[in-house]
Amino acid sequence: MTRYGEGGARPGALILGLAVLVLVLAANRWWPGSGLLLFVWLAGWAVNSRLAHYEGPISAMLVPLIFGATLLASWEIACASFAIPPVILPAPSAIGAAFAANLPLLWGDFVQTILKGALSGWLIGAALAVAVAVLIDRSPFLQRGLLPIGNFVAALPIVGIAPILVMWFGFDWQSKAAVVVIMVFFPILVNMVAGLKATDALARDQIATWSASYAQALVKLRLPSAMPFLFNGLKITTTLALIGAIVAEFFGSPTRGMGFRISTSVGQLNLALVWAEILVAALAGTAFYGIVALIEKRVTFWHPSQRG
Amino acid sequence: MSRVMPVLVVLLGIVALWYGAAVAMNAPWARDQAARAGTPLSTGQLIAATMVQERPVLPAPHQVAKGLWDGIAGQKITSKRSLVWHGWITLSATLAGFAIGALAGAALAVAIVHSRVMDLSIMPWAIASQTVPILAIAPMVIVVFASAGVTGLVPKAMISAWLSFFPVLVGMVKGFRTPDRMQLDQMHSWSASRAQAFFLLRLPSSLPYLFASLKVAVAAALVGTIVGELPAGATAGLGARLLSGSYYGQTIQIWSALFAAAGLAAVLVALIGLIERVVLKRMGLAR
Amino acid sequence: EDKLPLTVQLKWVTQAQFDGYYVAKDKGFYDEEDLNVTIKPGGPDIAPVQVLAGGGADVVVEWMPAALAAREKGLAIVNIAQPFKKSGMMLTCRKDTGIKSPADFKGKTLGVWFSGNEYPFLSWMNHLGLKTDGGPEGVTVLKQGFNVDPLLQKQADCISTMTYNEYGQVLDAGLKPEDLITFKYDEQGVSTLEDGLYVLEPTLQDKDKVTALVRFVRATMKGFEYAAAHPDEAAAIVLENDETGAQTEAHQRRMAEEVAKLTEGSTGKLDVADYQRTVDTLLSGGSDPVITRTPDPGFIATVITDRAFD
Amino acid sequence: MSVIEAKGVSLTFQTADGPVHALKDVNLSINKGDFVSFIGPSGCGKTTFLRTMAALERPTAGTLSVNGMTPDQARKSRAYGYVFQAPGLYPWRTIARNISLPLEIMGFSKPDREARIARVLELVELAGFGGKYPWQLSGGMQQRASIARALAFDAEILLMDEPFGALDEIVRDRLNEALLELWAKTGKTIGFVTHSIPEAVYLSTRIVVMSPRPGRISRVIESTLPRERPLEIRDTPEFIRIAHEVREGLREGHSYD
Amino acid sequence: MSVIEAKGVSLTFQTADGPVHALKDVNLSINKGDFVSFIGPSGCGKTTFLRTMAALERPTAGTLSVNGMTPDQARKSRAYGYVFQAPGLYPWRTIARNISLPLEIMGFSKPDREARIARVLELVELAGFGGKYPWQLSGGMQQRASIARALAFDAEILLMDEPFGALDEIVRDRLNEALLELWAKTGKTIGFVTHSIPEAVYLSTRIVVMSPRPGRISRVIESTLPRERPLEIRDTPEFIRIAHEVREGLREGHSYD
Ligand SMILES: Nc1ncnc2c1ncn2[C@@H]1O[C@H](COP(=O)(O)OP(=O)(O)OP(=O)(O)O)[C@@H](O)[C@H]1O
Ligand SMILES: Nc1ncnc2c1ncn2[C@@H]1O[C@H](COP(=O)(O)OP(=O)(O)OP(=O)(O)O)[C@@H](O)[C@H]1O
Ligand SMILES: Cc1ncc(C[n+]2csc(CCO)c2C)c(N)n1
Ligand SMILES: [Mg+2]
Ligand SMILES: [Mg+2]
Repeated sequence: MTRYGEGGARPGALILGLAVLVLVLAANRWWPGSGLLLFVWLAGWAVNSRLAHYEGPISAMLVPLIFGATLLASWEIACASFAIPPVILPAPSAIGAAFAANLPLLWGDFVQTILKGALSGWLIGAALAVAVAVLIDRSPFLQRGLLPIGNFVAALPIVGIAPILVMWFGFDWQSKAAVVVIMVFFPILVNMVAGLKATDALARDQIATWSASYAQALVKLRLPSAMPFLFNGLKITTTLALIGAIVAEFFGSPTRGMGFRISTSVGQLNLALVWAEILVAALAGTAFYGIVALIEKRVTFWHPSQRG
Repeated sequence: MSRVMPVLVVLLGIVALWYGAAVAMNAPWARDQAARAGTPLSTGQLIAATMVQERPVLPAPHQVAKGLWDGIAGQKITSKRSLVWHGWITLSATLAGFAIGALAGAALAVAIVHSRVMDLSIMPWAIASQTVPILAIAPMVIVVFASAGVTGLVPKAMISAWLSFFPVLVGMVKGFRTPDRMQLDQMHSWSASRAQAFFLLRLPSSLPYLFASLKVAVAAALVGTIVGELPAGATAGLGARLLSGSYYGQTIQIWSALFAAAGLAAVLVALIGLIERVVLKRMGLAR
Repeated sequence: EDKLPLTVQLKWVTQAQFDGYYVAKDKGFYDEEDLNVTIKPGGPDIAPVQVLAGGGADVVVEWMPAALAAREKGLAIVNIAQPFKKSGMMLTCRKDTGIKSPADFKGKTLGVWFSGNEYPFLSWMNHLGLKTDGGPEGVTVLKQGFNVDPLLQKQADCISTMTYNEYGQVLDAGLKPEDLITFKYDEQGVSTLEDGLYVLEPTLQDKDKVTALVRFVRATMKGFEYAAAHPDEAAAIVLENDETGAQTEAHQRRMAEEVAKLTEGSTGKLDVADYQRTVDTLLSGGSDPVITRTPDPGFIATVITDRAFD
Repeated sequence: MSVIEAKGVSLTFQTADGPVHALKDVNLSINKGDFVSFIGPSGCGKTTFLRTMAALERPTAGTLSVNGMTPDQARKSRAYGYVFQAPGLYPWRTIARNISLPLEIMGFSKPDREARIARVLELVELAGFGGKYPWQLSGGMQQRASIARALAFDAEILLMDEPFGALDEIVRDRLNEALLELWAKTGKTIGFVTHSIPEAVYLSTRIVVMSPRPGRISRVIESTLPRERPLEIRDTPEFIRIAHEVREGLREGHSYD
Repeated sequence: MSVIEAKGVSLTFQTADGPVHALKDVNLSINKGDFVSFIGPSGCGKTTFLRTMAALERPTAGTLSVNGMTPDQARKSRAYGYVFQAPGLYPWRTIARNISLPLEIMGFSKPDREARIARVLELVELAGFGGKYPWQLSGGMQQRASIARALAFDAEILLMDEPFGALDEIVRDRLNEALLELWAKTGKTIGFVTHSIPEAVYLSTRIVVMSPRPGRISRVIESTLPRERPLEIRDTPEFIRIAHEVREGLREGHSYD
């Protein structure tokens, strides 16, 4: 596939470099440490702008990594040069050390919270939302009756329902999954309903001339054309599911799980472990999102946004 | 009429189910109490007992309705016991956070569809940002803001913006990439600038995605505010109300606050739905 | 005019546990000392130590285990006064579970507060020789939420309660004292010090702040005395200051009465024996101790109470 | 025996700036096995009339019956094969699976489906393109795929809206022949919209000329050509006479505006 | 003086089931003021070649220059008016505002825009439909609206991909005349894809016949007709001779597969 209109301007590199140097030094004078920070950012960005011109998987991997490295470097520098107390914000190096030292613990928490709580809740919630969207779409009566009420029920804030669900479903992962179900339901429902409405008129007429049954039209036409919308909802909710499962553990849990560890460690001011758990959450969330995005790419390969 | 009827029927069904569930879930406690007191209950008495508990597992609909009524109409709206007062505090932070979040999400989406560097570097980190459990870092955010002298609405709004920017970002990136090949080619053959192609093609064709995202985002913003209200010292707002209700085991107060919050969210979502209909109609997209 | 400003961060939401502060403010005890005190309510998500480190408050109300942990993590936190003499923490069990003494805990499910409050419990179990990993030879531990539901719903055999708060809620819910059996940490010899006042070391170098703190501690102790003598009025004042509008009068009155029992016998000065017991309890906390060594003596500063009361 | 019977059919679209009379008092009766072409200036209501026959629009006045049923009942009994003016292929299905779609819906067995797909792909000269996605085909190829799809199942009534508009003369001739052959073999009833006068004359037993604003039938020309029609028939005087008559009818319609 | 110069242009699409050679070693030089028609079987690469000229595709081999610039530079200098094979109107804009779109982009003043819109709507016989939305128009009307859009601004090079495919003979004749008139008046260079042999002969100064798999130019026929062309020219022997030659070329292309 050909692309057009790309190719960056290349201004006088020397002048730019000098200007940057002056800027960096000036900033550092005025606020010690900030010069180094600024320098790290500019350098990272410069490398990335270069890299982004190369298409292909390697630059697609490198660019976010370099961006992340820039972020981490500035964090480390900020912690050191502004003397941020570790009970407020630990440095990345300390977080890394805590991560490496607690691998079995982190793994156990991961299994409890992400695999048992978040994943099962997300799957159930997504299935429910799709089913309800289809129901709503099928019956104008339900559409008028259920959608407003569905909006209402599904907008119940997590901090309110979590204690109730812990009361109903017990302390273990089942109550966390229930929280996740409620959290992911609404975004998927809204997107799915929009998706089911989004079939184009010609395709609808066509399938009508073949006198397809409702189920056939649904399976062959409306579900496929709703997929880009559905995946929109699925992607948004991957991260919501993690938040839900973690936060629900604040309201009662067995003595394991990421939310449990986070709240307990905050109390012990073991912030490095807190951030190590957050790191696990971020890695898991990114992977979760990435997997869903990958499936999306395969399922909706035909959509203009995927064809590029 | 034809709009109200279905809602009423479904509502009636839900209320009936709810009463059933309330009886079932509250019965063990009632039976226990009776057993301890040594006075066995008839079925009728049992059902009656499940309707009036002070700390029910599931409060009966009329108990919640009464709690809501007391909270909304039973107080001066400036009273600390008024749900309207708490609701307003939550709403103002929600709207501020939603505005910030939606704008930030849209702005990032614009940057991402136009710049490969942004696409590659921002997206994974935007995702990672959403997996940070806000309830865990919210106290730190509040502390950091407070030490910078910023308190009140702004820190809460930041947390709600944090939660609401993501749905907008994801939806808008999708929406901006929706125009098909031919439409982009047309723009291209006219040598439209990027800005022109954006405002004249990408933006209008992203609207269905935008509105779906905004609905999700406004609900997320409300959740964010409520979460932000907990560490803000649990003083005011529906979040504080929820928490203190939960802390003192006042089930009915929890449910009232919960319903007030959900009602608020539903109103906000409906409002966006209304704007959607008007906009799409004016654009000739709603047939 | 030029009153000395001071901000205090409480450990929990506005309730009669802190009636001393609210009474001192409401009754003008702080005014008399030319102080302008701002009281910030806390909550389950607030770690007062963090607020202190972040500069959000001059002085915080905190429990000693958390303060010791922070000290060991390198935060220069100092105890300047100790309004609570006794511990209010206990384990409340339903009688119908068959528990009569700590020996019966084996195989039972116990609700425990975490976030730094679990150490006295772990130390106790360590004394009893019970494991806390959920095996048949030990006890199953649940991280208890904010409320007493696990006991009411029979999800736990015992839960943690404070004499002044959750225990009352259990009674309010309809259980009778004769249905329950309680174990006070104090009586089990594993109690740790609760509500104390803490500041950062540099604060003690600031003469104005020291003056303010001296007056603050003096006025606060006066507040607690007054509250102990007039629990009804104290409860009313607390209710007045509660912005959530969630508290009930009866509950706060009972809390004021119970809190009076805990502040009784405290002059505000830290009792070294109590301190030593707290440290010993924490050091014997089992596998994952909150502190690993005896804290350095800088943890205790008597200057404030010395100047306040002598 | 009439298959389609339109009596006083009118259809008015309500638009923001006033009503559009797409069809006005249309009367037409189509017999079983007829090949009826519709010709007329752009916007005169040809597509609208075809859609009305297929129960995709409902007339605002008048009645329409198909095999004695309402169009909707006929649609439900799967009486129609419809080729739309735009190809409308599903982007997530390959060409072969696009053609397979109505067959799946109508419950054809898998081997039967495959045989039919192969046959119609051959017919529209797309053999070898079954595995491609629609966006990988040229405009004319997409149009042919859409024709193939409508031919794959044996509907009693075939409605085709400018099916050959995007094809070159030579393919078009071949497909014209193929269509006539199919028609002769199966005795289908065909409604066919075209802009080409020779095509209309070559294919039809009857040519309906329409005129716009409001859309109505201005002339119905019965073909006197034999059913058997080699391509050379287009040079006969009879053919030229009919073509002339159609052109006259068309011109009349145009002079109205 | 040559405006467009293609030297050994090839274009291969990579698809999941192997490469498709849409263009293979195409050499062509188009002079300023030429009217060049492209004709050939469906799928032979006409659209692809037009797209390549307009810098919408990049050749995989060979070079293409427009006015001595690369196609992309020419595009940036707004040298092209392009009518796509499908109308591609924006559903959220009325017809008038669809036509206005490129004018807005190119920064025409409001009164100027309005005058131009009125003029081109008149030209394609859609006066009175400016306020309608695309989906309220028939297929042919949409096609005409899309032509109007490309004519509204005065691009030096006009590329039209089967613009009149969906129109009846009479409108088509009128639009053919109008196009010739416009061409004579403005001296634009026009690239025009069609499937109608008479149309190609009637309009062009040069006719390029293409053949498929791989897409290439099989014949280039220079027209010997005068520039001034009344519709009746189509009955002259010269016209018929050229048409015959084109048909021969086409047939050749078809016999290849
Ligand atoms: N959905 C609609 N809403 C409003 N007006 C419509 C709609 N569909 C068609 N029309 C109008 O009805 C008239 C007839 O349209 P129709 O599509 O039947 O024309 P046609 O004869 O098929 O033309 P063409 O040969 O260009 O396809 C046109 O004037 C058109 O503008
Ligand atoms: N995006 C694409 N991906 C893969 N193959 C393509 C793509 N676009 C076109 N092709 C192939 O390139 C060849 C030429 O296509 P093109 O659209 O240029 O044909 P055309 O001459 O315009 O035909 P028509 O008259 O039917 O419009 C076809 O075989 C087509 O399948
Ligand atoms: C999440 C959480 N739950 C309970 C406590 C324990 N606690 C500390 S102060 C206080 C007030 C008692 O009325 C209580 C219960 C805690 N620190 N954090
Ligand atoms: Mg039509
Ligand atoms: Mg083409």
